Order: sequence, then structure tokens, then C-alpha cells
Amino acid sequence: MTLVQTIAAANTAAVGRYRTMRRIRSFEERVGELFLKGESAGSMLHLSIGEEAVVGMTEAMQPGDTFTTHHRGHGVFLGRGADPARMMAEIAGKQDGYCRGKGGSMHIADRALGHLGANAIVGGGIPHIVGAGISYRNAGSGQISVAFFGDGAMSQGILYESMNMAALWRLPVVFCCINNQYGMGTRVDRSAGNRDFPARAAAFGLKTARADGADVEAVHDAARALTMDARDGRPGFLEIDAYRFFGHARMDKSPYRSAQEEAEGRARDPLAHARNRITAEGIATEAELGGIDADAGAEMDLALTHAIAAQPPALATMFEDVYAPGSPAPRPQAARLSAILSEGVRA
Amino acid sequence: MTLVQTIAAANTAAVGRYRTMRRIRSFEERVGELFLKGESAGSMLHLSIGEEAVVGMTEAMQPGDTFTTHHRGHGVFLGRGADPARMMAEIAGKQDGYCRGKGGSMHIADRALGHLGANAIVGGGIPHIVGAGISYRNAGSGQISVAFFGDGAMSQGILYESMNMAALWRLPVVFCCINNQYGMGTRVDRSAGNRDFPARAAAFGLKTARADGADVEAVHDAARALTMDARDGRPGFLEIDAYRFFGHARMDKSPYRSAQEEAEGRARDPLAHARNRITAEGIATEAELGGIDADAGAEMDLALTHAIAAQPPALATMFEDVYAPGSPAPRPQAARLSAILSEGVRA
Amino acid sequence: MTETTYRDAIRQALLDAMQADPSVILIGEEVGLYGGAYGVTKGLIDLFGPDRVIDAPISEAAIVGAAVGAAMTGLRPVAELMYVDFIGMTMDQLANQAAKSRYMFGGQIGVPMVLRTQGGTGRSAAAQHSQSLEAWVLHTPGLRLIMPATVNDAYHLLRQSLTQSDPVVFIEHKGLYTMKGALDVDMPDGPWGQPVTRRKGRDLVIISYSRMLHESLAAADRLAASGVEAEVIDLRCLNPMDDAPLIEAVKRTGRAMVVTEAVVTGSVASEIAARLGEVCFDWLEEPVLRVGGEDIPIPVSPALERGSIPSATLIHDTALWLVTRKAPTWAA
Amino acid sequence: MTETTYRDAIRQALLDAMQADPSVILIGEEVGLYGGAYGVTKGLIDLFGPDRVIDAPISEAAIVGAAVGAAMTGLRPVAELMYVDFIGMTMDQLANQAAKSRYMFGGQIGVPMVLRTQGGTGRSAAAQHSQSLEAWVLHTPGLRLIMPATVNDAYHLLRQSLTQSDPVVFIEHKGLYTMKGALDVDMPDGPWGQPVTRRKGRDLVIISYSRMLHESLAAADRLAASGVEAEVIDLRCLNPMDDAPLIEAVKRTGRAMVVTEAVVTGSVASEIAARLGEVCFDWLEEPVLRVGGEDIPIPVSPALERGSIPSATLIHDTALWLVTRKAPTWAA
Ligand SMILES: Cc1ncc(C[n+]2csc(CCOP(=O)(O)OP(=O)(O)O)c2C)c(N)n1
Ligand SMILES: Cc1ncc(C[n+]2csc(CCOP(=O)(O)OP(=O)(O)O)c2C)c(N)n1
Ligand SMILES: [Mg+2]
Ligand SMILES: [Mg+2]
Repeated sequence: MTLVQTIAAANTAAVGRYRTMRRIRSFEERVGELFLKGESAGSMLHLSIGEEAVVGMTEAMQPGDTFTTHHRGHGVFLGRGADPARMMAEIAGKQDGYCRGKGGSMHIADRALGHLGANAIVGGGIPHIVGAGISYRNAGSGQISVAFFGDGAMSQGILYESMNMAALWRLPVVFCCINNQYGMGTRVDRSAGNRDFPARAAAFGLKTARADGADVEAVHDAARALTMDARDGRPGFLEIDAYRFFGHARMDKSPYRSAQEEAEGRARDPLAHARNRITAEGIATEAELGGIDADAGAEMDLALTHAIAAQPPALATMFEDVYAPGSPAPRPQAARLSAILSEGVRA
Repeated sequence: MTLVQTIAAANTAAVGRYRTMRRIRSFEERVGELFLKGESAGSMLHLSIGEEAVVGMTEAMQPGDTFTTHHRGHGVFLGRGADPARMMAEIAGKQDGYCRGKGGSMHIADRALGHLGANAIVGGGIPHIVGAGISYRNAGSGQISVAFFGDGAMSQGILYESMNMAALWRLPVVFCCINNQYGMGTRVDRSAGNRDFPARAAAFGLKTARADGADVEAVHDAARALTMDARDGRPGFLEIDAYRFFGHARMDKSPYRSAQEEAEGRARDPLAHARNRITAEGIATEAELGGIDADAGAEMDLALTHAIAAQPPALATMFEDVYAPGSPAPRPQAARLSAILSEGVRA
Repeated sequence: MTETTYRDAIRQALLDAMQADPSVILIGEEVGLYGGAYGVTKGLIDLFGPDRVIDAPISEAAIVGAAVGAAMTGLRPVAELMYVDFIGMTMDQLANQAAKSRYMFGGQIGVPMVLRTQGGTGRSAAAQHSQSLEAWVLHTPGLRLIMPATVNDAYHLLRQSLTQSDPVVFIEHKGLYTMKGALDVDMPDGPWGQPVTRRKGRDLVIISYSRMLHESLAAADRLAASGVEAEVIDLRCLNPMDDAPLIEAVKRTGRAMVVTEAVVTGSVASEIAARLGEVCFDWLEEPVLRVGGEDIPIPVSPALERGSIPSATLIHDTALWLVTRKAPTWAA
Repeated sequence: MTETTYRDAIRQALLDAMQADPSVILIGEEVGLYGGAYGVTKGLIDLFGPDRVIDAPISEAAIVGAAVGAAMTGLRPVAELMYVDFIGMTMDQLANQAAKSRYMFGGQIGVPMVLRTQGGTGRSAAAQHSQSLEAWVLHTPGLRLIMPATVNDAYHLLRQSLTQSDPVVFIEHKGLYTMKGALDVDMPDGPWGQPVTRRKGRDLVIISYSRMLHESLAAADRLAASGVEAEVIDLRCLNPMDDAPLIEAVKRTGRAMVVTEAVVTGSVASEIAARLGEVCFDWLEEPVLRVGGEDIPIPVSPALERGSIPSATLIHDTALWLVTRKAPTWAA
């Protein structure tokens, strides 16, 4: 590629990342609407608004790579190519959602896109990439597996057990901490004896980096380096320094933090940052970006409409998927009680 | 104190530490005999021979300080003043052992001497010092609590959860890792992605030190500094770099390591090292140290004889201590079955 | 005698205990500034300060382990597990450490701690936030297991738990926090450790606990309309279990059902049915029936979630069938 | 047909499975160089190398979690827990992750792993190395629970476990490793998932599993001497449980006992007694009795340890009492 072509490619990519970040934000806004309309399955909905720069990592991954996420994983999954309509349907607990309405927002997964599962247990999905790393190392497949989790998971022992294994066995994995400064109402300075998270990872033998969560390009540069190392068996850790714009979940109004802190945090907006950069460098015009915004809004409106219109799962499906197809499903209680009480069966 | 007195005190202390180390080794040798005589309760007996320099830490502790140990804790407890006869009786599963023959070697404890319990779960006793630290911090009692554990526990996540809490809450605690280079048959280089253990502790915000396990005075110097900091709310981590002279437990002949490695490891003998130093510096004569050795041997012979002669617990005691005195004991099965089957109770 | 909620009764019990006993401390995630994920500990940090109301990092295993150590050294910690679903990370500290320390150490060292947590369905919180895992605790000697169903029990059983010398696992139900009821701080519903009969009846006994008590009482009311008088017993204290009152009632009525929200296989209901089958054999007119949760994880879909656990209707229909041999519509 | 030990049969099953299926790997503490704490995996690392026989750090939770991830991505991991007593550190990965992934994800992602471990008393290993915790697994939908009692089952049930699409918890007994028996690699003792009748009898059924099967068979021999013919059934596959053969036998004999080494309260025996009480009610001449471990932690003293679990004598005496109403000497 000529220098001109390289620059052109980089520019297109930058605009692409802006588009993905916008789609994530528009999606999350519609999740909020779904909840307000009373159409969501429950209220445990964790929006990733403010954390869209995670796209810098999802775009550094390759087809075939796998990942796990925490409970705030909508953005990560969209970054890896999710269908917003099936996602929204799952969040509404509908039959044609990604998990047939059994998982919901905190348990979205998609084998085809390499999503090994969102997890409602803080830290729960982290060791799974160690196992995936063993698979890829043994197969020499060149794939990597990435765990996405929050700053809260930095307090879960299983993270360090996993980091140690990854370093010891030279596994093709990356640990990606999306530090949005809070675990529910607890700011990191109230949960961490030492807030230098990369230092922890380094002490276990990982390559480490910290990137500004307001700058998707900075995240992408760090992610590219770490994913390249990981493919060569040098596992890494990336901290994305971001801010959780809204409450922990739909019910939380964040009384534990000041309006000023929130204003400062929201000022570190990866979309605004990217928008300014793209227009300032003349990569795209305000009008072009406006078009992207409009398209994203329209796309997510459709996802919302679809989710609301979609069918809930049939009651009998609750007994499916406990065990693999072919093995007998659990016996419904009504059948058990009937077998005991029906006249026929009594002596 | 004049300089002369200070030196005299230091010399007496050095001889005292030699004596305690010798008593530990003599005790462990008798535990081996107990097993060979078929008088021990089981074969899960983990000797601390080669790790006697832990005395440098136990002597840095004060009356009223508490501690937990791992499964290889005989030496630590003797260092804190244990009665060898009651210890040996417990290892033999006898009624007048420290735990009435219910705990054995891996579960020795003594409220009076601050021993909150040996643990058969690797890492299991570590978080208990966090709670003890909260007690002492809240009471302002000036006590500290110390967790003793092996290099194997460096792979247990709960250790890092505990370190983080200790640093975050400025607790008066010290984490003491007795690195004897092995977890069963696994040498540390096969269990740690990065063998710099103090670096891990530092990354969580602890004061750290590593000391040569062949030099009890070096261990003591490091331990004094760390325990002083801990009393002021600056928790610490000490790695004692030692070598496990014999097999993991009584059954293990260590086929997984070379004779040469063992020879080199056993050459790092804290007793020989102290003996040479004490005689070289003219603190005591070979004859005087020989007397100490003889006394220790005689003392532990008595402990062994006592343990073998002691009575096993009465069968009915198995139902005691499940719940506190005053609450009904668990109903023995014989009583339950009798209540069901006895003629009297049938309609 | 005041009217209050299950949530506020628990909060009141914590407040009164902390005022009465300076050794009582709280440790858990979001118990301080946030006031608890379900608001149970709201304001307590302002009253007692951060040394007694400790906001912990997300380290369930070490939270329980720290509580064990604090209890061994003179404090009376109340550790909070935000959801009982997280107990899997703490089972070593709970079952190998808290439960066994007194025994392993020959009675020298007790662990007077309370592990407060909540479980159950009702919020479409899915498979990892809706479970009822008390059976794991029931199977662990050395632990006490308390599951209050009423506002008055929420208060008194927690106060009493905070006087025990041994570890207590205190499991609340997320679906009961907003339930209103009468609280009499001077009058417990019954003696510590014993079940309480919530409704007298001659035709059968329905044994239940936690939220399922209320489904059972609702079923009993509807049974009365059909002339069937069900006795309803609330277990309250599940481990160690005082089964004498259950046995007396079953011998008297000859028919019994045990209702649980948990997965029925290997549940508390199985244990009770087994005991009653052993002891009441000659008095039973009908088999002791278990009515419980389906043997599946909890699905997120509200309809599926509701369908996976017992309802007053299912309890009513089953009881009616048991007593009158009138098969319900859903009879297979 | 060869004579071998329970330990070697398990080793043979691992060896044959690893030869037959390159996706099978082993991961656990000391499974490689050391050859397993009980020697089960001896030599396998030499045959298959360190990429397939992985010596893990002492990180039980991450070992099980890594197995989950490996199973999700095409491998068939056999994770080893050195003692079932350590399962408390892994219950989240086991019960919230391995067991529920297929369900939560709508059937998309299965977890075909085996968790091999061993439990039980017999070595004076005390309270944290002698437990029988299968009841926790029984109560977890999504998991399969296998507990072999014979040499032939040790081989075949493990081979069959390594063909399952869902997680299997495979619990061996430390007291059986040196037991000798016949191994026929072409002939399983019975179909996967079903109990096997180890002895036919007309007077009562003794239902058991793992090491207690042998105590039950010994008791049955002595009962025969007194003219009592006990049928002895080996559960083998405990979750999901196929109770049809148990029900048939109990309806035929009218008397049943369930024997477990675990703490009896909340045990597998309680579940089976509850089921039989429900389904066989009209056929029972006597209550279904549970004979199990005392409701206490396991003491280290060899005499106390032995006294805390069922013996052939206790089983024999109880069965004789049940059938002949002849009270044993220990009758209270
Ligand atoms: C093991 C576990 N403990 C506690 C919780 C309750 N909980 C849900 S989210 C959360 C905060 C997590 O913070 P973080 O990891 O930073 O993720 P974020 O919500 O900020 O994205 C907590 C404590 C849980 N789901 N799992
Ligand atoms: C949680 C747990 N995992 C595994 C074991 C089995 N085990 C007992 S001792 C041991 C090695 C421990 O090594 P280390 O911590 O270095 O202590 P050392 O024996 O060397 O003193 C292992 C794996 C255990 N007891 N507990
Ligand atoms: Mg966060
Ligand atoms: Mg070691």
C-alpha cells in the first residue's frame, strides 16, 4: 500500500469505529426505552454508554477469535458484529432472541460470532478464556480469546488465578478491563488498595497497557499491540480508562457521586472525542457523521420495534436445553405429581 | 542499654532462636517416628524440616498476636510456644491433644497462644487474618495477625482478595509465605508465571521483603521491620526463601527432583548456618550448642512417649463440638433408627 | 406493635443489634454508601461509621473468610452476600472453615458470625440471580440455617441469630422485602429453633418456609372454601431442624405436603419428606408429597420464570387432590 | 476380561479415551509429573505430553473455569479436583457456569467436560479431606453425577462420561483405589444412566453407591445367613437419576433402605427415600430407612472416623430389624 492508501484505509477505519460506537450508544438508549415501556425482561440492564471506546479492542480482534463479557456487555457484542434485533429480543426475553429468551441481557451469547457468553457473576467468565487459550495453543489455530470485565472484577481472586495460568502456559489470551471507575456505588479508590491495575497484571507476567477510554484510536493502538503479542503466546492485559455515564442499572440514580464528577466524567465522551478528531482532520464532515448517527438511530428503532413485537417463548421450552438434545428432558412436576396421585397408579 | 548489653541481648536471642529451631527439627523427626511406629492418625504429616528459620518471624511477634498456618505448621506453632506433648498427642489423634483428637496435624489450634488454626485447605486460613486485623484495628489493641502459608498458596485467588483488603483497610497484618520451592511435586517455576512473589504483593499495596531461609537472623530482621509497620496499619508480605528437605508427606519419596538438587537444597540448612555463625562469633561453644541439641532431643522423646501412651477419645465425643456447649448435640443415627423401629413407637 | 416491611424489620434488627452490641459489624458489597443492593442497610454507615459498616471489594470468598477471622477474634460480623447465587464462591470458607472450625479445633474456637443473603425468583434476574440454594447449607453440620417468612420473624430471628455462638446462614427472599406486616419487638412468633404453625387445620399439613409460606397460606384459604382445612407450618429454622412439631401435626392429619421454591431434587423438601416417611409411616394416609421448583435453571423470561416455581394454585390443586382425590385439570 | 484395580481401571479409561479422542486433555494439580495424588494418572504425561496432561497451579476455581472454556471451544477436558472437599472453591464455576451455560445460552453452547475427583473417609485425613459432597451436585440441574463402585464401572462409566455433551462430575472413592476386580473393556455392568442390581433378593432392597455398596453387599451376605434375602442396587449414575428400577424393586419387596457415607441430613439418601415414599407408598410394608454418615464433620481419630459412617454391621442389624423386627443390641 502507498502511504496515501494507508492513510485512506486508516481514515475509513476511524469512521467505521465512530459508526460502531454510535450504534452501540443508540442501542443502549433503546434498551432504556424498552425498560421504560415495561417491555424488558426485568430491570437488570447495564448500559455501556461512555464505554464505547471498547470498540478499539473489538476491532483489533479477528474472525474466529472468541470472547466472554461481564454483565455490561452489549457494546462489546455489537463491536463483534451482533444483530441488534436479536439482542434486543433477548433483552426482552423473547423466543427469537439470541438465547431463546432464557438468558436475557446478562447472559447473551452467540457461538457463531465467538461470544462464549456474558456472565452475571463478576469475574465468572474470565477463566473461560484460559481454557479457550489452551484449545487454540494446542491446535495451533492462531486464534485468541479475550475476556472483557469491569474494574470490580479486579477484586475477584479468580482473575489472578487465570492471569497466572495464562502467563505460565503462554496462552493466546488478553484480559481487557473496562474501568468505568465504579462497581455499583463503589468508586475504584474505595475497592482497590493500589489502583495501578497494569502493575498487578505485570506482576503475574503479562504484557500490559492502559489506554484513555475517551480515545478509541488510543485504545485501538494498544489493543493491536497486545493482540499481536497474544497470538504469539505472550498474553496481555489492557485497562480501558473510562467513565460510567449513568447509574449501575436501570434503578440506580447514582446518589453516591456528585453532579460535578458526573459532568467531568461525561465530558470524557469517546463519541464526541472521535467526532471532533474526524472533522478536525477532515476525514469526514459533520453532515456525513450526522448521516451515520441517523442511520444508527433508525436501525436501533427497528430493533426495538422488533423486540416488542416478538413472541415470548412457549412455556414448555423451559424444559429444553438443560441437557443436550437426545438426553431426556427433566420431568415436569405436574407429571411427577400426577404419576403419584392418579387413581390408575394406586394399588 | 549500653552497647555491651545490647550485644549480649542479641547474642542470647540468637542462641534462643537456635534452640527453638533445634526443638522444631527434633519434634519433626519424632513425628516421623510416630508415623513409622504406626501411631500417627493417618499419614498426612507434613514436616517443616528445612524451614525452621520461620522462627525469625514467630519471634518478631508479640504475646497477644494471632496467626493461622497451612498444613505444614508444626514449626510455626512451636515457634509461638506450643507444648510439644499436646501437639504430638493431637498428631496421634489422642484425647488430650490440642484438639481432643479431632483435628490432627493439619488442624492444630490453640486459642491461648493465638493459634487460630492450621488449615488443610491451601490458602484457607489466609483471609482469617483480615478479619482479625479488623478486630484489632477497631479495638486499637495494637495486636497483629500473621498468616503463614506456602508457595503453593501464591496460586490461590483468595490470597490476593485478602491482600487487597489488608492494604485498602490498612490492617495490622502480615502475609508470610514460606517458599520451600515445591507444592507437592510441582516446583515453583512450574506453578508461577512470574516467580517474583514480593512484586505481586507490592502491586496490591503491601510492604514487602524477601529473606534467605537459611539465615534465621536475616528473616528476623525483615520480620521485625514488617511487623512494626503492620502494627502501624501498614500491612506487609514476607517471602522466606527455603527448601523442603524431605517429601511432601510421609508417603512421598520426591522422585520428581534430582539428588543433586536435594543436596544443594539441604546444604541451605538454617540450623547449620546458625550454628556456624554462633560458634564463629564466639557467642556460644560447640559444647553449649551440643547441650541444647541434647535437651531438645530428650524433650521430644518425652513428647513422643506421651503421645503413644495417651488415650484415644471416647466414641461419644464425636458428637461434641459440632455446635457450642448448651445447644443440643446432633442426634446419633442409632437413636434415630431406634426411634423409628422400636416396637414401642409403632402405632 | 408497628406496621412495617420485611426490609425495614431486617434493617431495624441490624440497627438495634449494633446499638446493643458494639461487637456487631457489617461487611459486604455496597452495604455502606449504597445502603445495600435492596436498601436493607440504608443509613447504617452514617450511624455507625465505616469501621463498623464496611464496604467490601467484590471478593465474596474473602468477605466470608474475613468474617470468620473477625468472629474468631471477638467481633460478631454480619457478612452480606448480595445474592445467595454467589455462595458458590464462598462454600469453602463457609463449609470447610466457618462450619468446621469449632469441631476441628476440639471446641476451642467458635465462629459466631451471621451470613446474611437473599434468594429466590420474581425479578427476571435469570439463572445466576434467582436461585434457592439452602439445601447446600442444610447438608453442612456446624451451620445454622434461618429463612424468615414474616416481618416479625425477619426482625426476631435476625436478633436471635446475633446471639448465637455458631455461624448462622440467614437467607431472606427478594420477593418479600416490600411485604408489609406487624412487628412486635417484644414478642417473637415462636421460640428460636422451632417451626411455627401459621394456620391450624385437620385435613392435611402443608410445610413450607420463606416466600412459599405465603403461597401455601393463600392455597389454604382457597382450600377452606372447598371445605378442606389445611394446617400450615412455617419451618423458620431449617438447620438444625426441630421436626417434633411437624411429626405431631402429620400424625394428627395423616397427610402432608412440603413446599419449596428450590429445585425439588435434593431439596429441603426431600429431607423433610424422608424424615416424615421414616417417623410417621404408620400414621400416613397418603404419601408425603414434595411440591417445588422444576429441575431446571431459572429462565429470564417472566412467564417461564413464574412457571418454573410453585404457585398457590398448584399447591391448592395438589392438596385438594391429596385430600379429596379430585384430580386437577393439569393432571396428566 | 482382566483382573485389575479400581485405580488402574480409571487410568486405563483415561489412557484409552486419550488415544481414541485427541480432544481429551487432563488438567489438574499433580496429574502430570507426580502422576496424581493417588497415582491414577501415572505415566500419562510421558505418553501424551504436557499440552494434553497439564499440571495446574493450586487454583481450583480457575482449573474448573479453564475446563469450562476448553470444553466450549472444542476440547474434552478432564479436570481433576484432588479431593471433593475442595469443590467449595469451585461451586460457582461448576454450578453457575458449567451447569447453566447450555441453558442460559438457549442451547447454543454446551460444556462437555468431566470433573474427576475422589471423596470419602478411611485415611484419617480429617474434616477437610474426607467428605462426601455429592448432594450439592445432585441439587444442580445441568450436571451429571457419576459414582462408580466397581472396577468395571470405574472404567466404563468414565469412558461413557467422556462421550457426554454435558458436564459430568465423576466422584471416585479413596478407599476403593486398591480394590481388585474384573475388568471387561467390551462389557459394561449396565446401560449408561441406569442403576444395576448387584444382588437379587425378595425380602428388602438396599440401595447404595460408591464404597457403601460393598458394605451393603457384605451386610447382605450376613443377612442371608439369617435367612433374609436382601436385594442390593448400585445407583452408579445419580443425576439425572433413573429411579424406575428402584421403584420396581421396592414395589416387589415392600421394604427399602438407602445407604450413603455422606452426612445423612440433606443427602442423596434423603432424595431417594422421598421419591420412594411418594411413588411406592401403597407397596411399602415399612418406612424407607436412611442409613448414612452422622451429622458431624469427620474427626481425625481413626476410631471416631470409623464410628461416624455406616458399617456392614450397622446395615445388617438395621435390615434385620426392618425385616424380622428383631432389635439389635444397640437399639436405644
Ligand atoms: C460475584 C458477584 N458479586 C457481586 C455481584 C453484584 N454486582 C453486579 S454488577 C456489580 C458491580 C460490578 O462492577 P464492575 O465489575 O466494575 O462492572 P460495571 O458494572 O462497572 O460495568 C456487582 C457488585 C455479582 N453480579 N457477582
Ligand atoms: C485447596 C487445596 N488444594 C489442594 C490441596 C492438596 N495439597 C495439599 S498440600 C499441597 C501443596 C501445597 O504446597 P505449598 O502451599 O507450597 O505448601 P508446602 O506443602 O510446600 O508446605 C497440595 C496441592 C489442598 N490441601 N487444598
Ligand atoms: Mg466498573
Ligand atoms: Mg511449598
